[in-house]
Amino acid sequence: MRIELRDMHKHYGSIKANNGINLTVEEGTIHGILGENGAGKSTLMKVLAGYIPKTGGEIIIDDKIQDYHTPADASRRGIGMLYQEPLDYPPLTVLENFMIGQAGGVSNKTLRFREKLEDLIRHFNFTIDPDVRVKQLTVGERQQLEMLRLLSLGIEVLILDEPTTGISDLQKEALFNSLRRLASEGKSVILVSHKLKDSEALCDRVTVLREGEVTGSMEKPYDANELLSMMFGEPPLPSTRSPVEYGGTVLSMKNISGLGERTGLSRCTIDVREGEMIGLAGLEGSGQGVFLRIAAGITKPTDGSLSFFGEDMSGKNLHAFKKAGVVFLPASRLEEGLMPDLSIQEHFALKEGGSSFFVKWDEARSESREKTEKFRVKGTPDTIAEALSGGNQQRLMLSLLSKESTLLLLEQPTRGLDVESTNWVWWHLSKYCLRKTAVIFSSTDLDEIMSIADRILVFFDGTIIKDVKRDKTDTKELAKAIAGKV
Amino acid sequence: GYAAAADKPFTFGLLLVGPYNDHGYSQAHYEGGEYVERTIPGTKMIYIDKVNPADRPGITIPQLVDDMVEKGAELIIANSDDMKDGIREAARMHPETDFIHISGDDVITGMAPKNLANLFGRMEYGKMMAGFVAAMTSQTGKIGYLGPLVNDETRRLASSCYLGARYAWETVLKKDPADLKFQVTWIGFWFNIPGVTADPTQVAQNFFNSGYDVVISGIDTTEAVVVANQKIKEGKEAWAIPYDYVGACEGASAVCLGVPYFNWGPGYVSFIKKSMAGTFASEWLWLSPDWKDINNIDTSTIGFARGGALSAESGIALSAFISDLGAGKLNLFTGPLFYQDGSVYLKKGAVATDKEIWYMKQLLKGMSGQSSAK
Amino acid sequence: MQESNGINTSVSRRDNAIARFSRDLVITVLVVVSFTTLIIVLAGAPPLAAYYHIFKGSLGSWVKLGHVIRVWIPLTLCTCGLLYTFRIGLWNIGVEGQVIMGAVFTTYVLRFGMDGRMANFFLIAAFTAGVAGGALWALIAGYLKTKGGVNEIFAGLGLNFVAQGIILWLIFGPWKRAGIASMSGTELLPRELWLSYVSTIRLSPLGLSLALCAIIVTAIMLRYTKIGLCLKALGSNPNAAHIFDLNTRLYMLLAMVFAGGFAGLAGSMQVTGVYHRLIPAISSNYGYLALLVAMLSNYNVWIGPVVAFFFACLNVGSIQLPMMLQMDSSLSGVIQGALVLAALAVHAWRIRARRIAEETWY
Amino acid sequence: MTGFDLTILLGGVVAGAAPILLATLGETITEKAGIINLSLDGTIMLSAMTAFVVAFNTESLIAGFVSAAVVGALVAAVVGIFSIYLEQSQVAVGFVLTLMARDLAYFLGNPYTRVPGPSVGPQPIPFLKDIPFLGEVFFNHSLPVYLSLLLIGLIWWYMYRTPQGLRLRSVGENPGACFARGINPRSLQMIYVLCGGFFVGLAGATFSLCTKPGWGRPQGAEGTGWIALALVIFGGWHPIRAAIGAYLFAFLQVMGIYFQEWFPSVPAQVFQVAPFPLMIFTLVFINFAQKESVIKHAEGRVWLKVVLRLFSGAMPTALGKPHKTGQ
Ligand SMILES: Nc1ncnc2c1ncn2[C@@H]1O[C@H](COP(=O)(O)OP(=O)(O)OP(=O)(O)O)[C@@H](O)[C@H]1O
Ligand SMILES: Nc1ncnc2c1ncn2[C@@H]1O[C@H](COP(=O)(O)OP(=O)(O)OP(=O)(O)O)[C@@H](O)[C@H]1O
Ligand SMILES: [Mg+2]
Ligand SMILES: [Mg+2]
Repeated sequence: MRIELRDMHKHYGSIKANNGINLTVEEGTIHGILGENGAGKSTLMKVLAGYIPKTGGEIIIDDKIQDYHTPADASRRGIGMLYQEPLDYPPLTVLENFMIGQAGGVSNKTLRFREKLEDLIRHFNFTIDPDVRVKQLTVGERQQLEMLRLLSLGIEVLILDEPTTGISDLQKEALFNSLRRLASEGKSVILVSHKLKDSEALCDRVTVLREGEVTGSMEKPYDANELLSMMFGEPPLPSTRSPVEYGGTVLSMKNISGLGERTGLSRCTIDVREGEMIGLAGLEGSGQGVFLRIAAGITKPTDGSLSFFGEDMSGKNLHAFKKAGVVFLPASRLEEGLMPDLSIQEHFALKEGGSSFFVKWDEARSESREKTEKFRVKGTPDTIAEALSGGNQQRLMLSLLSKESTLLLLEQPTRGLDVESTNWVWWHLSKYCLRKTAVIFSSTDLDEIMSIADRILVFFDGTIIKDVKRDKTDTKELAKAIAGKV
Repeated sequence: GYAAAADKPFTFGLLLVGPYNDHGYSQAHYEGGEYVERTIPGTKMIYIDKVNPADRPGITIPQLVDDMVEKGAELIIANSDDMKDGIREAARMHPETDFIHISGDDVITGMAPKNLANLFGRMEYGKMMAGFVAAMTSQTGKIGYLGPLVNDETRRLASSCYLGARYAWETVLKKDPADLKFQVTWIGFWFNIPGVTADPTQVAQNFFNSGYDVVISGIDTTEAVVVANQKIKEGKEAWAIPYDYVGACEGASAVCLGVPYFNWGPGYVSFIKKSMAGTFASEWLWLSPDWKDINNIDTSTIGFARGGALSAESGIALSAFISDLGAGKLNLFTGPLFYQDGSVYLKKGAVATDKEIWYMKQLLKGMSGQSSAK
Repeated sequence: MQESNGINTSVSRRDNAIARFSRDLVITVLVVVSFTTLIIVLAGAPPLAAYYHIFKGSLGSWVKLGHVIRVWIPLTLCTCGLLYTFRIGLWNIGVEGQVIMGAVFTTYVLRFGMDGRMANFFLIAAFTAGVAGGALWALIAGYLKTKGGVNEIFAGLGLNFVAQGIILWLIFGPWKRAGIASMSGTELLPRELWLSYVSTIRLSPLGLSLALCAIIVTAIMLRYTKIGLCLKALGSNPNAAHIFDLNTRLYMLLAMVFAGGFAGLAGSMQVTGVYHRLIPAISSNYGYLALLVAMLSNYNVWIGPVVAFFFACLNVGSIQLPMMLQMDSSLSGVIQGALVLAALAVHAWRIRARRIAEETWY
Repeated sequence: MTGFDLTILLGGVVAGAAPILLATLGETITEKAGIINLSLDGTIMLSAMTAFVVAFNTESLIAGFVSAAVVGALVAAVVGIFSIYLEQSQVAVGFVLTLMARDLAYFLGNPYTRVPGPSVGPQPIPFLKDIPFLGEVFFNHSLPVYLSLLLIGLIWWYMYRTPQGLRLRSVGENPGACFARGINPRSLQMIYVLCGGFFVGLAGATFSLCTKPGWGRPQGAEGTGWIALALVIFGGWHPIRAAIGAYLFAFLQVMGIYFQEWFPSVPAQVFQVAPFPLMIFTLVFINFAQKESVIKHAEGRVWLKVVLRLFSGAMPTALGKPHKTGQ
C-alpha cells in the first residue's frame, strides 16, 4: 500500500506543529522519519493514524484521497500505529489486551483469540505468556504485543513512534528483524526516531522534519553529517569538559536494599567522591530510579546503611538530606518536578526557603527575571510551568537548583531534549563538578554516558553488576552488561 | 391581647411540627384551625408546617413567630412538646401577643410568662380504648407499642394503653394475666428521621414477624397501618391502631381497629374567644372527652373512631367500657399500681391526681421496654 | 483557565476578566431563572409571587435582614475554612461533621457554667473549645487521608455520620434533660451564656465581626503568606513536593485544621447565638451548603461571602413559600443547586469555545 | 422483641437490602467504566418520589418503576455530560446534584406526603419457598428483591465473561487506549453511566413502592446513597463483593432493633450510624493491603495472602479521569 501526504497542516493555537508537509511512503519499504524534539513527527503520525484531527492537507492512499477522523477508520484502511507512550491496559492480561477492540458481542470468544495470538507469537518467535498481566511485561514486550494486535487487524502500514527508547539491544534486534520481515511480506513500515543509528540500520529511506516542515530526505547509504544538518541546521558540537581531581567521599552506601519500580534495589554498595560525574546505565527500571531516590532520601531503604560525609543518614527524613545538600531532578518534569499551574515567579518564591511568614513577592519576581534570562527559559515570570516547552521546563528546573548543592542526582536529565539543549545542559552541569559537586545521572543512551561520565555503574535486575571508570571499558562491554552478561 | 377591631380579621398562627397533611398529629391541629375559622367569624389562620430542625434546618421558633407577628398574628399556637423553649423565648419577645403551647407544662412549673397558656387533651382515655380493643382482638396476647421519644407524656400514654389492655384481658376476657405481653419500643422521635431515629417500618415489621399481632402506634405517622397491610397481603393476621387523626384509618379498613384522635377545635375556640375579648390568661387547660358523645366535633376534645377491622362483639364491649369510664364507674388509674422497677405508683385504693398522671415517672409494672432513655 | 501565555499585560487581562465574569453571571442567572420558573410552574404555583415572597421574606424588614445575617455568619465561616482545603486539592466534605463537633465541644464547656456566673469567661473558653473540636474532627479525616490513604471524601462522609451519632447519643443519653429524651435537645442555656444581640434586629455584633475577620484573615493567608503559596503549589502537583522540600502531609493536615477550626467556630455560633442549646440538627446543613458556595464563587475569597449572603437570603426567604403559597420551601435548595450547575456549564462552555477558536486558527 | 429468629432475621436482611443492593450494583458499573456518580443519594430520593407519584396517578406499579429508572438515568446523564463531554469535576457535579435532586424530590413530592398509595405485594416462589431454611430467606419476597438477587450474578457474568464486559473494564482503565483501538470511550462511558443511573433509579422505586411504601418527608431512603457509594469501595469494584457488603450493612441495620433491647443503656439512634466507622476501617484496611511492604510481608504466609486478596480493591486506573478531547 502506498501512502502520500500532501501539504499537511496541524496547528495548536499559535504553534504550527506541522506546517505544509509533503511525504510519500512506498509499498514494502521501511521509511524513517527523523527530527529533533518537537519537530512535529509524532503529530504528523498521529494525524496519519487518525488519532488527532488535521488542520489541513490531504492523505492519499493508493492514489485515492481518503478522509477519516478516528483510529478505527485508519485501521479499517490498513493503517495502524505504535504510539510513543504505550496505549494499553497494564492491569489486564495480555490476552485481554489483545482482544480489546477486536472482540465484540456478549458471547465468550476467549478461545478463538487465544489461538490467534499464540499463532502470531510463534510466527515472530516472541516469548509472551498470554495470561500474565501486561504490567509485568517489559516495555519491549508491550511493544511486541501491540504490534501483534495491529497485525491481527490486517494492518498494511505500520507506524512506530520512537520504539527503541527504553528497550534492550537484544529486544531492539528482535524488533528490527520482525520489521524487516514485515517489509519483505509487502507491508510498509514508518519508523519515527531521534536516533540516527536506528534509522541507518533499518530504513530504506528517511525524511527529516524540522519545526513542522520537511528539510530534506535521503536514500541509503546515508551521510550522517548531512542528516544532522538537516535536523539541527548546523551539526551540534560534541560536549567537552576539562578533567577535575576528586575530593573526599560525599556519599557512601553499604548493602542498601529498597523497594520500587519492577525490580527494586538489592545489596548496593558504593562510595561517591566530590567532583565525580557518574553515569547509571541499564534498561529503564532496572533499579537506577530506586537508587537515585534512596540516595535523595525520598525512598527509605529496607536495609543497609547510608552516610554523607561520614554522617549516618539512616532514619533521617527528606529534610535532613536537603540540608546535607542533596538535590534530585526526576525524569518526568510536569509529573514530579514542577507545579504545572504555578507561574515561574511562584516557583522561585516557593524555592526561597527562609522562615519568614509572608512571601517576598518583589524579590521572587526579580530573581525569576534574572534566572530566566541566565538559563534562557522562554517565558515571563507570569508564564505557568505547564505552558513551557519540555526543554524550557528542564531549563526552569535547573535554574531552581541551589549552588550550594553537594550531590546532584539527575534522572535522565536529557530525556526528550534535542542535541543543542542536551549539550547546553551538560555544559551547565559540568560547572557543578568544578565546584566539587558530585553528579550522578541515569540515561538510556549509552553513547551519552560514554561521552559524559567518568565512572559508570551498570544496573541489571536491581543490582549493580558493573562499576568501572569510563576509560577502562567500551560500549560493547557495557551493552553486554546491560543485557545481563558480565 | 386586645379585642380585635370588627373590620380587620383576627389572625391566629399555627406552628405545626409535621406536614399539615400527615394524616396524623399535625393534620388534626390544622383541621382544628380550620374549625375555628368556620365557627368564629372574622378569624383567619396562618400556619407553617414541618417546624422541626430536621425538615427546616437553621429555622428557629422565635424567627417564625417574628414573621407571623409581622403578618398580624395576635395569637400563636405551637403544637409540639419540643417547641417548649422556643415558644417561651418568643412569648417573652412579644408580650403583646398571646401564645398557646400544646402539651407543655410551663404554666404548672411557673416558667410561663403571662401571655403563654398550655392546652392538652386527656388522650389517656383514648389510649385506654385503644389498648382495650387491642387486647380484645389479639389472638397471641402479644401487643406491640410503637413509641416515639421517652418523656412524661409518652410514658403516660403508653401506660394508659396498657391499663386498657389489661382491663380487657383480665376483667372482660378473664384470661390469665401472664399471657398478656405488652412491649414498648421507642424509635426516638415523633416520626422517622433516617439515620437519626430507629426505622418505624422495620420496628413494626419486627413486631409482626415475632408474633405480635396488634401494633398500637404512639407516633405521628402511619407506618404501623402500612406494615400491617403488607402483612395481611402475606397472609399473616395483623391489626394496627394509628394515632392522633380521625381519618387515620382511611384506606386501611382491613387492619385498622380504630384510632384515638384529638379534636382541637373546642380547645382552640375557647382560647381564641378569650383572646379576642382580651381576657386571655395564662392557664393550664387539660380537656376531657365529652362522655355524652366522645365523637362530637363541637364538644369533645378526645375521640375514638372505630375501624373496619373491629369485630362486632369487641365493639359492644368497647361501648360498655366507654360508658363505664364516662359514668366514673371505672377509673383505671386506681391503686394498687406499681412502676416497672417495682416501686409503688399508687397505693391500694388510691386514685391518681392529675399531676400524678401527668408526671408519669416510669412505665408500669407488666409492660416491657425502656422506662427512660438510660 | 490559565492564560495560554503570560505575554499580555496583567491590566488588560484583569478588565477582560471582569467583562467575562459579568457576561457569565448574566447567562448563568438567565439559565437558572428559567429553570426555576419551569419547576415552580410544574408545581402549579405562580412563579412571580414565589420570587416576590422569597425576596420580601429575606430583605423585607430589618428583623428579616437580621435573620439572613445570622445564617450568613456560619455559612461564611465554613466557606472560608473550605478555601484552605480546596487550595490543596482536598474535598473536605467532612465540614458538616466539623461544625457538629464544634457545637458539641462548645456545649461541653458551657455545661460547667449553667449557673450563669463568669459568663464571659465561659463564652471565651467555649468558643476556643469549639474551634478545637472542629479542628480535631478535621484532623482525624486528615490523618485517615495522609496515613490511612482513605479518600477524604469518604473519610469525611463517614465522620459526618459518626458526629451525628455522637451528638444524638449525648442529647438522648448523658446530656438529656431530667427524665426526658427528646429531639428538642439539651437543657436551655442561661441567658448570660447567650451571645448578646441587638434585639431590634436579633443580630449579634460579635458574630458579625468574627465572620468579617475570618474573610480578611483568609484572604491574607492565601495571597500573601508562605502557607498560602505552599497550599496552592501542593494543590497543583503534590508529587513535586520533595523537589521544594514541602511536607505534603503536614500541609494537608494544616489545611484541614484551618477548615475544621472555622467550621467549629460556626458550630459555637449556632449554640451560643442561635439555638442556645445543643440540638441534633445543630449544623443546619451549613457545611454542605458552604461547599456549594465555595464552588459557585469559584473558590474566590471575596466572591464567596457575596454568594453566601445570597444563599442565606434564599434559605430565610423560602419559609414564605409554605406560608403564603402552600409550596415546599426546599425550592431554595433547588435554586442553589441549579445555580452551581449552570455556573459549571457556562465555565465549561467557555473553555470549549476558546479551544475551538484555537483549533481553527491559521 | 425477645423472639429472636435467625431465619426471619435473614429473610428481613435479604428484603431490606434490595434497594441499597440495586444502587450499589449500579454505581459499581458506573465506576468500573471510570466515572464516579456522586449524586446517588439525591438520585434515589428523586426516583423514589417519581416512582410513587407515577404509580399513584397511573395506578400502575410498572409505570412507577420504569419512570423512576428513567429519572435515575436522567440524573446520571447530567453527571455524564458534565464530566465526560464538558470535562468538569465529577465530584463537584455529583455533589451538587445530590443536594439538588433531594430538594427537588421534596419540592415536587410535597402534595403526595403520606397519602396511602400502591405497593408491591409479596410473590413467594412456588416449591422453592418450601425449602426449609433457604425458602424463607431467599424465595419468600417480592419481585424487586428477586431482581436484586438476580442482578448480582448477571452483572458479574457480563463484566468478567463477555467481550462487552471487557470493553467496560478497559474504558475504566485507559480511555485513551480505547480511542486508539476504535472504541469511542465517551459514548461507551456515557452508556454505562446511564445504565448505572438506571439501576439506582430502580433502587429508589424499590424504596417507595416496596421496602418503605409511600412518600413523605423524610421518606426513609435518606443517606442510603452515601452508603451505597461506600459499599462500592468496600466491594473493591467487584459486583459480588459489593453485594456481600450490602447484605452486611442491612444485617447491621436490622440488628439495631435487637441491640436496643440487648444494650438498653445505649440510645437507639447510635446503632443507626454503626456501619460508617466500619466502612472507614475497611477503607483503611484496603489501603493497607495494597502497600508494597505488606504484600512482600505476606509472601509465603497463606492465610495473610487470603485476607489481603479479600481486601485488595483494584480501583479502575482512570476512575474520575475521563478521556480528554484528542489533541
Ligand atoms: N499547555 C500549554 N499551553 C500553552 N502552550 C503550550 C502548552 N504546551 C505546550 N505549549 C507550547 O508548545 C511549545 C513547545 O512545547 P513542547 O514541549 O510540546 O515542544 P517541544 O518541541 O517538545 O519542546 P522541547 O523540544 O523543548 O521539548 C512551547 O512554545 C509551549 O509554549
Ligand atoms: N497537545 C499539544 N498542545 C500544544 N502543543 C502541542 C501539543 N502536542 C504537540 N504540540 C506541539 O507540536 C510540536 C510538535 O510536537 P511533536 O510531539 O510532534 O514533536 P516530536 O517530533 O514528536 O518531538 P519528540 O521527538 O519529542 O516526540 C511541538 O512544538 C509541540 O509543542
Ligand atoms: Mg514525538
Ligand atoms: Mg517535547
